[in-house]
Amino acid sequence: MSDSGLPVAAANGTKLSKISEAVIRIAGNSQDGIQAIGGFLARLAGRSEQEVMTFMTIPSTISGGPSLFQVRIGSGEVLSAGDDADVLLCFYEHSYLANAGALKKGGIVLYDSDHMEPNPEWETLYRHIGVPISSLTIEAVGGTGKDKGKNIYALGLVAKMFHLDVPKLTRLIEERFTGKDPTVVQNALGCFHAGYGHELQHLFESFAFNTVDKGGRNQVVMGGNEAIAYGLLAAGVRFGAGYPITPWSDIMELLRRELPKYGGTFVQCEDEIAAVSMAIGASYAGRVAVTGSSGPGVSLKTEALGWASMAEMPLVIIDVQRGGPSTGMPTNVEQSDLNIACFGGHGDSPRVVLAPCSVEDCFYTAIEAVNIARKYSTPVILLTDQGIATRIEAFPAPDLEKICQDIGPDFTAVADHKPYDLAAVDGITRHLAPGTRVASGKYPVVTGLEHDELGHPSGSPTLHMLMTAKRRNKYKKLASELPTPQIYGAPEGEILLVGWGSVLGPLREAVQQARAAGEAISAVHIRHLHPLPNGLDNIFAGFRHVLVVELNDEGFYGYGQLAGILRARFCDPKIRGITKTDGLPWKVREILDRARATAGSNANSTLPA
Amino acid sequence: MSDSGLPVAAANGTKLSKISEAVIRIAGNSQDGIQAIGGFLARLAGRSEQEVMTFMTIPSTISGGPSLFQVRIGSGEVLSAGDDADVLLCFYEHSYLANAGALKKGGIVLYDSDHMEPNPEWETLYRHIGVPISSLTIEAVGGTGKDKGKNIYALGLVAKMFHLDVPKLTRLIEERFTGKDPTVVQNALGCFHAGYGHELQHLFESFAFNTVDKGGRNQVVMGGNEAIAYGLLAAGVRFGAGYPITPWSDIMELLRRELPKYGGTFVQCEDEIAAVSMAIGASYAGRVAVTGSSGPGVSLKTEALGWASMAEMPLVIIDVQRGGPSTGMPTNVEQSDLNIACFGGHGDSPRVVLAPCSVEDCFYTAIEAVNIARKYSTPVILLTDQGIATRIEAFPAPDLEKICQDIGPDFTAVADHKPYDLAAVDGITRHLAPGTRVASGKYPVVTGLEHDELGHPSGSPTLHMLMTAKRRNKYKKLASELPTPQIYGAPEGEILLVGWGSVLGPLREAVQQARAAGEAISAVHIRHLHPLPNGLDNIFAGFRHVLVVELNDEGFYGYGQLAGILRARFCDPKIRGITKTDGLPWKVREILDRARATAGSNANSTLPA
Amino acid sequence: MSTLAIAHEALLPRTGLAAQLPPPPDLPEGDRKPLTKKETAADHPTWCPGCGDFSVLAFYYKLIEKRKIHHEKITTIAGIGCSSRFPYFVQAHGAHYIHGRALPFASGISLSRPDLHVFVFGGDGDAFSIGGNHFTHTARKNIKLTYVVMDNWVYGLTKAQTSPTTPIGHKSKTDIWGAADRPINPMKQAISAGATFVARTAATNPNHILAMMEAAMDHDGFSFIQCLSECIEFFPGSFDASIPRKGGVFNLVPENHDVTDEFAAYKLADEPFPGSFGIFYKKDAPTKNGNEAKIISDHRAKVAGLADWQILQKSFDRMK
Amino acid sequence: MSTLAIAHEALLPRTGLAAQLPPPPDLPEGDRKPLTKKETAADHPTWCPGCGDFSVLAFYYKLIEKRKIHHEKITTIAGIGCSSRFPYFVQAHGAHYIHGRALPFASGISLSRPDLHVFVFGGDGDAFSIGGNHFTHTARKNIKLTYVVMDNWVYGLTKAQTSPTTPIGHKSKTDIWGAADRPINPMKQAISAGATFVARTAATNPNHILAMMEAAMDHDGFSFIQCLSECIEFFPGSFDASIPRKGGVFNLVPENHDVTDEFAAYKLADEPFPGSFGIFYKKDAPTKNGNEAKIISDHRAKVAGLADWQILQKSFDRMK
Ligand SMILES: Cc1ncc(C[n+]2csc(CCOP(=O)(O)OP(=O)(O)O)c2C)c(N)n1
Ligand SMILES: Cc1ncc(C[n+]2csc(CCOP(=O)(O)OP(=O)(O)O)c2C)c(N)n1
Ligand code: SF4
Ligand code: SF4
Ligand SMILES: [Mg+2]
Ligand SMILES: [Mg+2]
Repeated sequence: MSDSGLPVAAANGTKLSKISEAVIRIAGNSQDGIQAIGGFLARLAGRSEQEVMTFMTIPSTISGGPSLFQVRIGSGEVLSAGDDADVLLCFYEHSYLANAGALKKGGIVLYDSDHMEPNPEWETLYRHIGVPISSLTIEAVGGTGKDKGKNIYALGLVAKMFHLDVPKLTRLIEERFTGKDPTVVQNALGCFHAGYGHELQHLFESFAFNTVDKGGRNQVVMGGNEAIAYGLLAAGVRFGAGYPITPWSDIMELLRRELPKYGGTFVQCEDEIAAVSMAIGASYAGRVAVTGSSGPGVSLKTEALGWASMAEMPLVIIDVQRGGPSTGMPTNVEQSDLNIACFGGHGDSPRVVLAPCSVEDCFYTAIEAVNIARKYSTPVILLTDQGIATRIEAFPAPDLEKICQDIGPDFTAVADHKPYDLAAVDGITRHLAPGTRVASGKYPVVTGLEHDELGHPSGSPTLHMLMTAKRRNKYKKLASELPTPQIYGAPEGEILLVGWGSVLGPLREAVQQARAAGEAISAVHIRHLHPLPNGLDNIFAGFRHVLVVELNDEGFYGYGQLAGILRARFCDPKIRGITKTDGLPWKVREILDRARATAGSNANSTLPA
Repeated sequence: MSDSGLPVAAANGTKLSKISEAVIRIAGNSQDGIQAIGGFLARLAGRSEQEVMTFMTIPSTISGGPSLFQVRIGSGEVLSAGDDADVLLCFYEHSYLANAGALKKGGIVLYDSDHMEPNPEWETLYRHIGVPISSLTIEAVGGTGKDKGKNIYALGLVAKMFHLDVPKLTRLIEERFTGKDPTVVQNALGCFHAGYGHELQHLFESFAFNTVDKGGRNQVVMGGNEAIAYGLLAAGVRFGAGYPITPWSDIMELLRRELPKYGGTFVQCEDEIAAVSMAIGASYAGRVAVTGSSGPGVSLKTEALGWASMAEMPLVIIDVQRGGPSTGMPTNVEQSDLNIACFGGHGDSPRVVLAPCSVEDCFYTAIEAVNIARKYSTPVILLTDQGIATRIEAFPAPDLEKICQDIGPDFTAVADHKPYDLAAVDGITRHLAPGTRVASGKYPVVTGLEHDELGHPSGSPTLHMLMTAKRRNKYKKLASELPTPQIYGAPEGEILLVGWGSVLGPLREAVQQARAAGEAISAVHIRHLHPLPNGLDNIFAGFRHVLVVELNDEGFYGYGQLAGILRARFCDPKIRGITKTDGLPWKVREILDRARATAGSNANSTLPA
Repeated sequence: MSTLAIAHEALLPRTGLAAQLPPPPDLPEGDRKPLTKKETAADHPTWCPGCGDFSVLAFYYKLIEKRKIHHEKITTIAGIGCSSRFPYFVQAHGAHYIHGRALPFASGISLSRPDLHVFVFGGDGDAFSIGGNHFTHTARKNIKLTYVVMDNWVYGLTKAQTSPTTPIGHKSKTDIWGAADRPINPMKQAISAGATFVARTAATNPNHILAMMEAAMDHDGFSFIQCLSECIEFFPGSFDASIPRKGGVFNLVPENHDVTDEFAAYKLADEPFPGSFGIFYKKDAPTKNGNEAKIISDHRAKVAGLADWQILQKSFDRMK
Repeated sequence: MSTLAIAHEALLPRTGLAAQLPPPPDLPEGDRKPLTKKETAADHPTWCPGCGDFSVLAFYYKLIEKRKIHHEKITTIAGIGCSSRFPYFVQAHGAHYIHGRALPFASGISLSRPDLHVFVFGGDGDAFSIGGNHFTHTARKNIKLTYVVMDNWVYGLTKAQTSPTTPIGHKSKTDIWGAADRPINPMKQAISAGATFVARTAATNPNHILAMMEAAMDHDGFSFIQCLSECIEFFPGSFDASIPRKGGVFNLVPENHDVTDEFAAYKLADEPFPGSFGIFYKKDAPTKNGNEAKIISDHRAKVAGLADWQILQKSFDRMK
């Protein structure tokens, strides 16, 4: 909680501190509606021109278990969900024990005194505020004996503690339950007001966010999976096919629900192979289609992906990465699919790989993926991860009228057509959608066999060489058109941190913290992973250490997957890896500690004999 | 044809030259039994203590088409099938036109004058000898009007030209047709003797191989796919499962046929996923099993492979590489599956990759693969290629009594067992075969979820880190036990050629030629590709250029797949790639030309901006 | 976190790509004539002389001619196998996909392009071994397309391995002592999976092939034809018992057979070889295409009059 | 080309690894007692309270006890899904494999280890969606193992998507307006694919489950049990019509039903829900296990008395 002003006396006499941000961690069981509390806080931030970022864990078994939701709200920029919490709201003993460690020294434990007592040893470490949340909730809703609604009651407590905007919050509660039985809204509001009205014992301090005025910034609040799905809709995608798997399923469920409004269809297939094949078929039929999966499902799609690479068929494949290998850690974050994304499948089968860095970026990257697929006639893999997928952020509402595009096929008849024209001026293959008439009467075939310019099979050694080069060179053209990534911090210094995907926020926060402490640390974040944009070598040249921060394993030789790609390309031993595989997002502190340690160690120490 | 003595007068008055080796190229259609001629010549070489290497092409459509078979026989070491032929035996005009270019200047064209006439412009370039092979064959077999047997007739002609050992050849012919209708043998022998007896017009020169005495070296002659299959049998593999695909099918067909003799089974499954799963199930049941495929089928196996990596289940997966991507060039050679072999599948799923370098090595590498799989509880990918698969070589017969091993499971009851024991002294997971009694009553589960030491699921971040490290570190142990590859040529010099798989022979021949010409070129060949053996950096240190010669594409950044791995590991820009994708094996000349050109160019030229 | 600095805007070539296509040529419109074999034939087939597949191809040309289908409205899709080389031999939009997955690929076309005829050709391995599950699910979902399986009881392209329809006892490269596994019954598979048009024909009976293809094409839903097509190279004589000129019998489905009776169809499917030829089962049932069209029209009604971006705007407004 | 310089010999740890195993402990032999639930139960099931799967597990324990199966002789195999968590809850050798592929994995065990009982458990998605083709081929090959599909008409583990058995109209996360695709009929699928033991039971009828599991286990070949098992979380009430205490009917297969009559079985499979419970089809037919054993014994007879290396030597001698 960054204080940003002098304490002011609050109405009830306790100290009122103005703050610029706060990290609130909510811990309970998966049935407790913990995510709803976090959701309301995030939405409220969105409506208050604040920034917000959340982090949650999901129990991996269906019968539930301990669950937590952390939300960080800030008047300024919010780059991560926060290393440590200012406030821990906990419902049970186990929630308290497991999460107190994540609380700042002097932080506040707001607990349900019906279910737990503070640990006496921790009384000096944290400020404890007990409220019999369960029983007061039961009382508030009229004594049905059920504590359903205790999350909303707790939200009231939090609202009071942080002087949150009550009219906005009640609006949010009302909106959330519209369409349901009116008693539901009533009960919810009842719980909220009861919580808000509760006199917090020991509340020696309360907080109020600095007011923000971003000129009436109009924000939307959503999670990464939603942002991808809506980005695809904005991009004009009207067909998708998939098979359920966590955490990809959200995207397919949303598309399945929304596409019909746009005249589109999403098909749940019998398996991932059918799904990617159906999407490719639909792409061939004229309009870029989408498929996606996580973990095991991605492996299953590689054969078909190779066909799309060979036949040069546009396609968007979403990979919401989770902990691997195999079934692995389905509800944890990991970035260990970069290799399969770039190189998965037999043979040399080039494709594009993009990784969004934030929820907002999920929206725009989905559009970019569609457009690259179209422009370069190629499969594009959008590599997101469980961290972004389940993270909520607020971002400026896009200008949809300007952004939404129509990518329907053009059926204008042509005189003649060779999809795999070796002499194509831009070197790029173009397909005709079936339905298009060819005056010459010579129709193309799309194929996974090596082929001539019309798509007919050929065993000619020369043709295989020429076509392999054709398939590869278009990506060089793409690379030359990509922007060089921006540098966070100075363009020269001691350590350059390199990251991709969900690592961006913590990476930037690490740079801010380090630079504030006088350390010459900068960062660069790569969104276009395959092909890489040009200009990275110039950036790397400005630093003594280039440390690639990834959520994957260090492998046989001591570096992660992106580090391997960068080392191979630039052959610079100062490029080294910082990796971890605990299934959790990077903390800012972890990044800095590891970076300092690695830079301090012999620059060649990861090179084995 | 390396002459190795002075011309001697032959019996019939023509010049007789003693030779140390010869390259004979046979061209016709796929129905002509061309491979049989080559096969007899190879077998004869095997029985004559000679070395031999063959090269063949296969039409990619079933209805056949032009086909060629090249055989190089030598009294000394034979490292490749030969860049150019000494003799071209051709049956048709198209065979002649397509293959004359592969003949040395002054080489001999032995042709079927029933079907073609020499090109007058080439009369000065090559020595032409026409024989009405088809009609003389029909005559020889008694005028049935069919020219079946003309290959054997032609073999007779070749036998005469090279003063081959007639008794040995007739024995081979007899052996080949035993079990068939006796008239078959009679006809074959009739054709052979007719050919042998034919007075070769213009036969101004005939040849005889220098005699070899390798102390009665006992050789076997076979192709690479056979050698792998027999290696697996020798290693004790008794269960396999697969699905047909070219060129892998040979291996499964041989195992299917042979395994029952050893009490084993090979199952043809409904697809590659079922095949790898069944093999894994059988491995789990106690004895390392095998599966395999080529191209598309390998992509399909990656999900299950990831399970084997996670569950740490021993398994041997054969990948007979062919031209990719997708269906690609099914009957051509390529080495473009190295990336999928090392990194295929989602998540960090470590495994071992081995690539044999010769037919003989196929036999031994298959055994090594089984033993590594057992010792390290890991999937092992044996990465061979279409070049080795369809190549025939002679090699010293192995001492089977010594080599054959029994790898049946040990069912001795144990007190207690934790397969994923984090404290295992050697750090390696060990499974109990089902059927083994555990006195504690606590039985293990094998699983693809992240797990505790007994194999039960766990979402613990620490455990995921520890288990990931456990899964990875055993390969470091393996790496430390691998021999450092030997250097061909001097340990220091200008250029070090690096190769893998079927490239070894041409690479060594290139070194021999270059060194004979005074160039400081050496070579190293890597059989253990993942993990790499230690010590390569020391070898590389001795050279100004390290050029990795591979049959795959140069990719976005200008180097092949092994080059990428080596560059990533050693971060040395002098490691560069020499690649090609024409679907044909390397010629010695190509390697040297490309190596000189690459070394001559700016050492950093492949590094993009 | 603000990520707008990433300049997404610059990355969007929002104008579309249509402008890059060549200008529409001057084509004669109006009455277009039926396509002749010359116009529909493309590459010369690479099949072995005598292969049954030739006849299937010939009658596909015939169908196109007879039914006056235009070049550009035909999509010929296949997996991998000898039979699956089909698309190269037809002068029309076509795709040669991967082994066993032609049906989902074709379904992607069918479900997004109601204006096209979607024909899928393949072999018994492609259809019932690696592709078996797609067969079941395409059938149960009743996706509108025609699937002709050229069943030759063997793997042709990979040279003589046992296929899922190889009869017990037949010697193949993977069962040199004779196949032992019970083969699949493709007709039973189709019927039990819920296929709504199930027919059986043979490459040796051209008129019958044509009749079956026509009926299949006219069926609104998934139509499946098992077409016996001899592999002269690796299983010669396989279907002699069904060829009258070789002493066999080509029995038509009995006239009194009720094609809407699933059990009667299942019984027909149980007959020993050579069995009956014709339509075993045919039923009108909702198609996936129709179901999805209905879902779409229900949803479109709710957003009538709105541009796509306005529909999306409504969703975004709910996320404020 | 000589490649012996590569020193293969050095790379072969030919002694085997048995020596590295711990020494055999002192175990009491002789009469082993039936295993109690306490001895067969492992991890506490992670299923939702009220999930139908608990009852299937309980009667698997019972089966093990009743039939006196020893710990080490049981292999419990599963794919992925709620139901597929089964192996963790059983104190015996077990494997939790990948989604949809439990059958081929289990077949690998069955075909190489005739001494083991191979039980496979899974859900409707695992069995009939992604795993549908393996189901067909394991059935037609008649591989000896018992497969219990805990059909809950929904995807449980991934939280409420449509499954291949979801009835039309049911609202799921992927069909919020109600499922439209016709579901698969698992019984018809099994029968038409050639399964030799096909039975139907329900988690709500414990004695019946046990009876079916016993009969399945005793069947020499592929035995399949469809077991209705309610997903209390995502499809509560799905099977009420089959539960007498909820006003439903649990009809047993009619006494006069001939279990060897494929058509009668197919007709039973066609009954509307809740249909009948019991054994629909059961037939003695050659198993893949038996066929392969025969092939092996034929071949072994030809090499009788030879050590493995001598058999191999004969092959090598032919390649000289
Ligand atoms: C994934 C994959 N596995 C295997 C193959 C090899 N393959 C090509 S065609 C074929 C089977 C051909 O049999 P069928 O489908 O009956 O067609 P036919 O050649 O008999 O017409 C196989 C196994 C492949 N191309 N891809
Ligand atoms: C290849 C792959 N695709 C998808 C998944 C995700 N997944 C896990 S279980 C499951 C389906 C579960 O349904 P069912 O088999 O009916 O079992 P239930 O949970 O209902 O018992 C899916 C789709 C996966 N693990 N692997
Ligand atoms: S191999 Fe058989 S199926 Fe293939 S083309 Fe030849 S005859 Fe036809
Ligand atoms: S989600 Fe359904 S199937 Fe899964 S454990 Fe809960 S009740 Fe059982
Ligand atoms: Mg076939
Ligand atoms: Mg289910």
